[in-house]
Amino acid sequence: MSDSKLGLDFKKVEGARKMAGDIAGQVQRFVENYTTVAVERTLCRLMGIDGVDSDGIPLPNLLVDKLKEKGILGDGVLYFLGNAIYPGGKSPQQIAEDISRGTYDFSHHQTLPSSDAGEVLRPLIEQSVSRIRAKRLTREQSIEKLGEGSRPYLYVIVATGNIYEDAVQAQAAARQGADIIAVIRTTGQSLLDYVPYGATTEGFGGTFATQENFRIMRKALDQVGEEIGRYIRLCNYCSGLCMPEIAVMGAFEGLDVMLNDALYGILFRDINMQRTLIDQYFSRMINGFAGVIINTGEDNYLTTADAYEEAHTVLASDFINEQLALIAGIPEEQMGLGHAFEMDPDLENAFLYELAQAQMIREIFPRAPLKYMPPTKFMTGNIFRGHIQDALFNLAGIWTGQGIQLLGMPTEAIHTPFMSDRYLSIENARYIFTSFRNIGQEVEFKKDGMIRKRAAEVLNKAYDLLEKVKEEGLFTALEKGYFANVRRSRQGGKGLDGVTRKSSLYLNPYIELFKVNR
Amino acid sequence: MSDSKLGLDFKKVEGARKMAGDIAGQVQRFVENYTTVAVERTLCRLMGIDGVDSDGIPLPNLLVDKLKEKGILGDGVLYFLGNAIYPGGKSPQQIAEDISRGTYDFSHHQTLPSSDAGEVLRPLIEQSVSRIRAKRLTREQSIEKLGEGSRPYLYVIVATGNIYEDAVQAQAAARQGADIIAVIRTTGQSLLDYVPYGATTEGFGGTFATQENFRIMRKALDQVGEEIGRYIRLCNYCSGLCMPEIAVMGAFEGLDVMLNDALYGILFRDINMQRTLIDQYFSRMINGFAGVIINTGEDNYLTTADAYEEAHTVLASDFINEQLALIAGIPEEQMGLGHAFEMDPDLENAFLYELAQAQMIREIFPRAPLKYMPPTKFMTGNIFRGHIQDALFNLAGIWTGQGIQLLGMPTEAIHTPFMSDRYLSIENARYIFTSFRNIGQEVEFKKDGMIRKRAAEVLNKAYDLLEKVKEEGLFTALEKGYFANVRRSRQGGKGLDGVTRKSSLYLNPYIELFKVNR
Amino acid sequence: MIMSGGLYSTEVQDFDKALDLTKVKPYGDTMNDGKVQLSFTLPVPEGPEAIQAAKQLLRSMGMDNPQVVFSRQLTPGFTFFNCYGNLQHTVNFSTIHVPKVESQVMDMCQVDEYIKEHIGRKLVMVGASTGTDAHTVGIDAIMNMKGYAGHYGLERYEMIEAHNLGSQVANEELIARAIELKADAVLVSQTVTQKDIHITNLSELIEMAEAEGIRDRMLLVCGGPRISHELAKELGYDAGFGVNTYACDVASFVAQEYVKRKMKT
Amino acid sequence: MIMSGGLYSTEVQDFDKALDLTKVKPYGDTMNDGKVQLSFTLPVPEGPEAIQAAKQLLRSMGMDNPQVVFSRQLTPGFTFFNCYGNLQHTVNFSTIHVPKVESQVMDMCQVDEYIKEHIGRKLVMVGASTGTDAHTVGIDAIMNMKGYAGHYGLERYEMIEAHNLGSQVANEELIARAIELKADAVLVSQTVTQKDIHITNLSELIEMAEAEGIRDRMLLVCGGPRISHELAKELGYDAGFGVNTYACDVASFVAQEYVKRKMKT
Ligand code: B12
Ligand code: B12
Ligand SMILES: Cc1ncc(COP(=O)(O)O)c(C=O)c1O
Ligand SMILES: Cc1ncc(COP(=O)(O)O)c(C=O)c1O
Repeated sequence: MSDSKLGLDFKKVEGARKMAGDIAGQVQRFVENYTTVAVERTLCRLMGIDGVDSDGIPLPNLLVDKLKEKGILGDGVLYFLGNAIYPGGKSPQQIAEDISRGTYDFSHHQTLPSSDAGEVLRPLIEQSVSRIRAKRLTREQSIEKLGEGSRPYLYVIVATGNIYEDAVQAQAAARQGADIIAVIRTTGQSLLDYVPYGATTEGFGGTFATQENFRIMRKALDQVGEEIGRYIRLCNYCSGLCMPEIAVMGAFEGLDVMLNDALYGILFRDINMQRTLIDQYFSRMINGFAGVIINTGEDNYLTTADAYEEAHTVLASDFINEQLALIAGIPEEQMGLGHAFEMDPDLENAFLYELAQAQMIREIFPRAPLKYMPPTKFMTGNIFRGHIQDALFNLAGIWTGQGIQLLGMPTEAIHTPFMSDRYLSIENARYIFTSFRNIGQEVEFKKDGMIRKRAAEVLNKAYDLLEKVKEEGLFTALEKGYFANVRRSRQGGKGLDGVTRKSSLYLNPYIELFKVNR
Repeated sequence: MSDSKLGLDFKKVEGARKMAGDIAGQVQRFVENYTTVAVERTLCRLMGIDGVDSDGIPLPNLLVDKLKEKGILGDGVLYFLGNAIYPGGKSPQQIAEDISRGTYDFSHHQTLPSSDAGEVLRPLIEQSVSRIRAKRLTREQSIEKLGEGSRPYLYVIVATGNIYEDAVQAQAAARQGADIIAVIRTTGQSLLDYVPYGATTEGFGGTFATQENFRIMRKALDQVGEEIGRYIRLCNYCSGLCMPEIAVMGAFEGLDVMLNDALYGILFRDINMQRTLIDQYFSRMINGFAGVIINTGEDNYLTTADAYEEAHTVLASDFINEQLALIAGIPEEQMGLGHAFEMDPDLENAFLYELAQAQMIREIFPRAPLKYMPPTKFMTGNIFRGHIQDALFNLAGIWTGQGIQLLGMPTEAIHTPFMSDRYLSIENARYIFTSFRNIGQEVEFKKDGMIRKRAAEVLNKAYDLLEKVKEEGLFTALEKGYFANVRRSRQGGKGLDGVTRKSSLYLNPYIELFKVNR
Repeated sequence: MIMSGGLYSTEVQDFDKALDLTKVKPYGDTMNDGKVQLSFTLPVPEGPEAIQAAKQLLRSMGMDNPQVVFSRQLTPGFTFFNCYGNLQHTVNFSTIHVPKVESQVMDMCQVDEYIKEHIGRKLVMVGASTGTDAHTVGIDAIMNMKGYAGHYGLERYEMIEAHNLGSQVANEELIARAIELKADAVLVSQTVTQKDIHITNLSELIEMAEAEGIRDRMLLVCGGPRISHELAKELGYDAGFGVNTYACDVASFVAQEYVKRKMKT
Repeated sequence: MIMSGGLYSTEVQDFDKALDLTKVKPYGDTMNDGKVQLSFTLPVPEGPEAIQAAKQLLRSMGMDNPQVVFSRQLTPGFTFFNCYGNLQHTVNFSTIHVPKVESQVMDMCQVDEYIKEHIGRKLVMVGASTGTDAHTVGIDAIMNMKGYAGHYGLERYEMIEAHNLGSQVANEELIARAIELKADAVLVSQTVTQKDIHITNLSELIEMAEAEGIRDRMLLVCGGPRISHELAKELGYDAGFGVNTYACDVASFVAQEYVKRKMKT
């Protein structure tokens, strides 16, 4: 791409990408030897296990906790399920229910060798793979039939806490022009080591991510999509302690976009780094296979650190997220790499710097449907000014051709969006996109001007940072607080006790299936 | 100026300017033979005549109407005043009071020849000239001492109807960052053939322009200017039936900016074209001499006609206004030629066209402090969207380096501005100006792109229009509705009966004094 | 056990979330939450007392949970607020009845057809922007040949004789011209509403028309951005039209109303 | 004669335009005009009835001259309005009294000096963002070395031993750590306020502190974008701080309050 509008040094870009590849490779060598409670619960779900016991405990948790208590999690739940199914021909769900009733227990039945356990499960595995493939196909057909919005996609959140109210809001937004609806999760869900069950109507600042909620919202969007003749994408979050588990629920229910970042949970939720890095791998395999666009969370760096000073950490992290995603089989076309418009509005020429950064990321990841986040940090209770801040963000989005424009709300500093806030934001974006439609083609950046210089500077700094991370390894870099000024210890944070080394019996055929079989 | 960012054809520009010069010359040949009631009242005021009689009729009106009734207006009021003063040594004000009491009448005293009458008045004339010169000096010294805002100046209106309330609003605006305060006139004042007297507190959609009101506001602005350490300019309107009269009041009271257009009254107030063109000349002489920046009203064309279709009429009219102003001795640095941001917000690439036009006008009138008008026509009761429309206008202003940015208000379609509307608008402009400070230098317009093409197209059309106007003459052009789609007849409209051919006795030494003596 | 986080056990929103059209409340993101955004300035200096004063005003308006989310002193002694609150008042939507122009809207051809068939001669309409009001775009939109937003104006109608007198037309003059032209309908436009000048002006026209004894001889119609049919009726007009009116709306009304009243032709 | 235009003779605005602090009204552009801007959504379909409903609500709030200047159906059955009205309610500004943090604000050096002189040992302060709240920027702004907007944080104070426990700290844990570290003051940050979760959470801490018998042994201070001193006092805290608080505000308060209470050192 020699026609960079910024005169970017693409040798440097390639160098940076190569280093990020090495960093990701190091991580992957670690990841491959481990499994986690979340990965195992995901396998339960792939086997068709769902529902809760009489105490409200999800059956996948019940099964996996049993293995963990017994210290045999490293053998993997599939091995045990294969063994359990073999004699009686019961379904995994029936086995799970037996276990929940106490009429069956895992450890007594390790009779089959691992490969035979896999053979026993083969039909079930194929069934689950087809289930996901079918959903992917449905999406593709719907898009074919209904069409879709043009890029940047207009992405808005709903966050009433009540899935039914969310559905009303989501349909309203779609009618107004939204292309993607994200159901924000309730505060704290990412720290739950289980996924709640059923339809829910009470959350704080968001709605629980549950499989039933996914289904309700998918249906509402399909309905409105038919009505308005445009496919509406559904987004949720697979970050936190249940990354792969939510990924598979999304794959089953036809979600289209998932927040999914290799580092976010570590940095912003204090989840243990080993746990997160293992979980992200399997969750991304699923997302990749399901045709889901992942959104990474680099924007979060700029909510704690300064957007001018720390811009290069965003770029460096995008490189790492890209390489880890590639390893997990996610094609570039599904990589919604994150970045954000978070410069201090009092900064002289702030927009020019934002423009430089947005254009730079655009050119460095040309095929990715970049996810561009709106101003949040400098939003205040002054909704009038806030509405202009969002307009400038929309301007940067259309100017640099972003993929997914996460619309800012004038009330960002006040409350999760009202129906009318969302309307105003969509109107804002549509107005700006129309008025500036072709600005990207019509306008050039002066040679040796501050826009080009700023881009070069950020790239250089990201390069240097990646060099350091490569030398020291990602784990050490996280320990030293290279990202977002947050330091995390290798053994600290939540969820480490859910990590186990795989034994020689360990079985997970999906890893191969998801890689090759599309 | 070969470094046009638009690749403008400056030969064409020069050609257009030349034709406008010819058009203005034709007009001027007509103008020089006439005087009007307004011009004569202005001369009364220059002679120091002020105040009203017991019926509330301003003394200048009283005197001039007497002459008109007697059919001797063509001799000019100065000739009669010279004659009246000569014998008794009374001041013009005393003469005027005598006339109002009925103890004196003009016609009986035509004893001195015209040149001697001028001689008699010489000290009074010099006094009035010094009075204006002193005000100009005061302004220059204040700016020297206090400094002033950077360009584009932030221009806001106050329009409460009550001059005292206006003063509160004006000071608030200045503290928030406004550089120019315009006191909007009450609805209909431009059709009054007199200037009301004294401080006023009741107007509709604006406040009466009176000399006392000018004084009250000037004082309020001087006060706040001292407080905040920035000279604040005061603007009012000298359009309508009292163009030169208001100009002289402004010159006496230290106004800095005056709405003053050669065609506005004709097109938008249905004032007779002969009357307006005669009045504009003397009013502009005064403004030029007083160091007042004039603002022309081309923006108005786009409130009735379509901004995309009729853009060239704005440019053509700016050329004509420029040439008429030059003839009246107004230097380019005082020419706030008008244009506006009025494109339909639903138009694809609307901003790019606006940008092309704003940049074009900037390059064609490089020394003029261009007056750039905000969106009004497409503003609605949706103040949130309106605030963004204004933000884009501000963006075009800083991008193309306009001189005077007339801030739009989010409530444009609702009411004259509240104090808080003005605050939000100033905040809007300051935010945009800061964030985009150097964009004009940093960004270039693609060769053969739509921005450059649009500018060329508008220039070509303006050229063609001027060619037609030159051929047919301005009067005919106005009759044919070439501007703003409005047709006016040469003998129609208001105020024609106030126009008289100058007699051989006619006397107005100011025309020479204001030209040379600065 | 892991489930004990208790996230489901916090207090439930304690209002009825069903829509009841007899008790409608504002809607933020949940039915009946009552959410309203307000902004205003108080003539008091900034500070906690100012914020308190703003909150008290919100309470006096019937808001629970008054929140001042932004405040800024505009100039000494004046403070601007942006606020949210939950309105407790309700409105009975099911009993609201608003008078509406009853005629059926036809397009230009249909109107012409209708007039031909039912009246058999051109209808004369005289329009103006009256008083000191200089805004012509509204009345031009209705009357001028080219019309507005793709709808032709009255001058284009085959069966309408349209006279657009322009702006700043005195009521006396309008009436004189209407009589002279034998108008079937008079169309008045009013844009400036400051200090209710439009009300004063519109009322004056009705009084004059009555004084002249022509009130029943022609339809009087008014329009403008702040005019509603309801207001027009109150002022004694036959109809009133607000924003987004097109020539066909008025033409349809006048033609049908004319027929309805069986005026002599 | 030309003066008879009568422009001066139209009706005078009929309200008292003098400022009376016992009867303060909102201000648009004239004292006591009562102008207020509002926007809200009603769960009703668009149309004249919807506009009427909005106006009725405005009247129920105490507004004269209710104006709906914009309305738009957001989705079938929900209509958004932007409105203006003239509020008739007034507020008595002269009697408003808001509890304020009484301490005198000192800068970092002065605080250190003050503690040295009046207390003679380091004050221990333990801070956290509690409950499920993951927002740390606020508490970091107060505590971290680098501080916020040019004001150093508590960690930089020579005479303060500051412990920042980060976010999502359970109330139990915070109290345990405060006891363990012999805290003189506990600093709690709360950002998420949805469904008043901050109130629930802050109240719980007070109850626990009382249950543990440590309420009188340490100062309890809270802060966050929706916290006011008034609210904090109501909830049983010693002080509360809102937006634009800096470390020196809290440090000054704690030091002076500590001395005032003559706590044993
Ligand atoms: C264009 C304009 C002007 C132009 C007018 C040019 C012209 N030839 O008309 C100029 C620049 C001259 C002007 C001047 C002034 N204006 Co002006 N102007 C506007 C503006 C920007 C647009 C109005 C418009 O054209 N709308 C488009 C038309 C198509 O819409 P409409 O009029 O509503 O008409 C539709 C319907 O209402 C209806 N309709 C209208 N009339 C009729 C009649 C009938 C019979 C029917 C059936 C239907 C109908 O049908 C139309 C089509 O759907 C508005 C702000 C805004 N954005 O609304 C201010 C505005 C109306 N102006 C305003 C003011 C105060 C003035 C001045 C008094 C300012 C001053 N002191 O100098 C002057 C003086 C005017 C005067 N004496 O009347 C205020 C009015 C405030 C108020 N509510 O009282 C406004 C709201 C701006 C503001 N915020 O200050 N203005
Ligand atoms: C940054 C941010 C985040 C970051 C937080 C990163 C971090 N490490 O803190 C991330 C992205 C992780 C985040 C996540 C979420 N956020 Co958030 N976030 C914000 C944001 C943009 C800025 C907050 C901020 O940092 N302000 C700057 C600091 C300096 O100001 P401050 O906190 O007010 O602190 C000052 C004073 O209040 C005071 N102070 C504060 N604490 C204390 C304590 C003491 C003792 C004292 C004396 C003073 C004091 O002093 C400080 C300095 O002056 C706001 C929106 C906004 N613009 O306000 C939303 C916002 C706060 N978040 C919100 C929500 C809903 C969430 C989520 C729940 C969304 C979700 N469902 O995923 C999540 C989950 C968080 C959770 N469980 O708590 C909502 C809260 C709505 C509400 N009123 O309840 C907001 C308002 C956005 C919105 N409109 O939805 N968020
Ligand atoms: C990648 C990613 N995951 C998840 C979240 C949501 O946060 P949580 O679900 O942890 O509250 C975010 C928010 O910004 C994010 O960027
Ligand atoms: C040149 C000029 N004069 C005067 C005015 C004000 O109008 P009037 O005083 O005629 O109401 C305008 C308004 O746009 C204008 O552009």
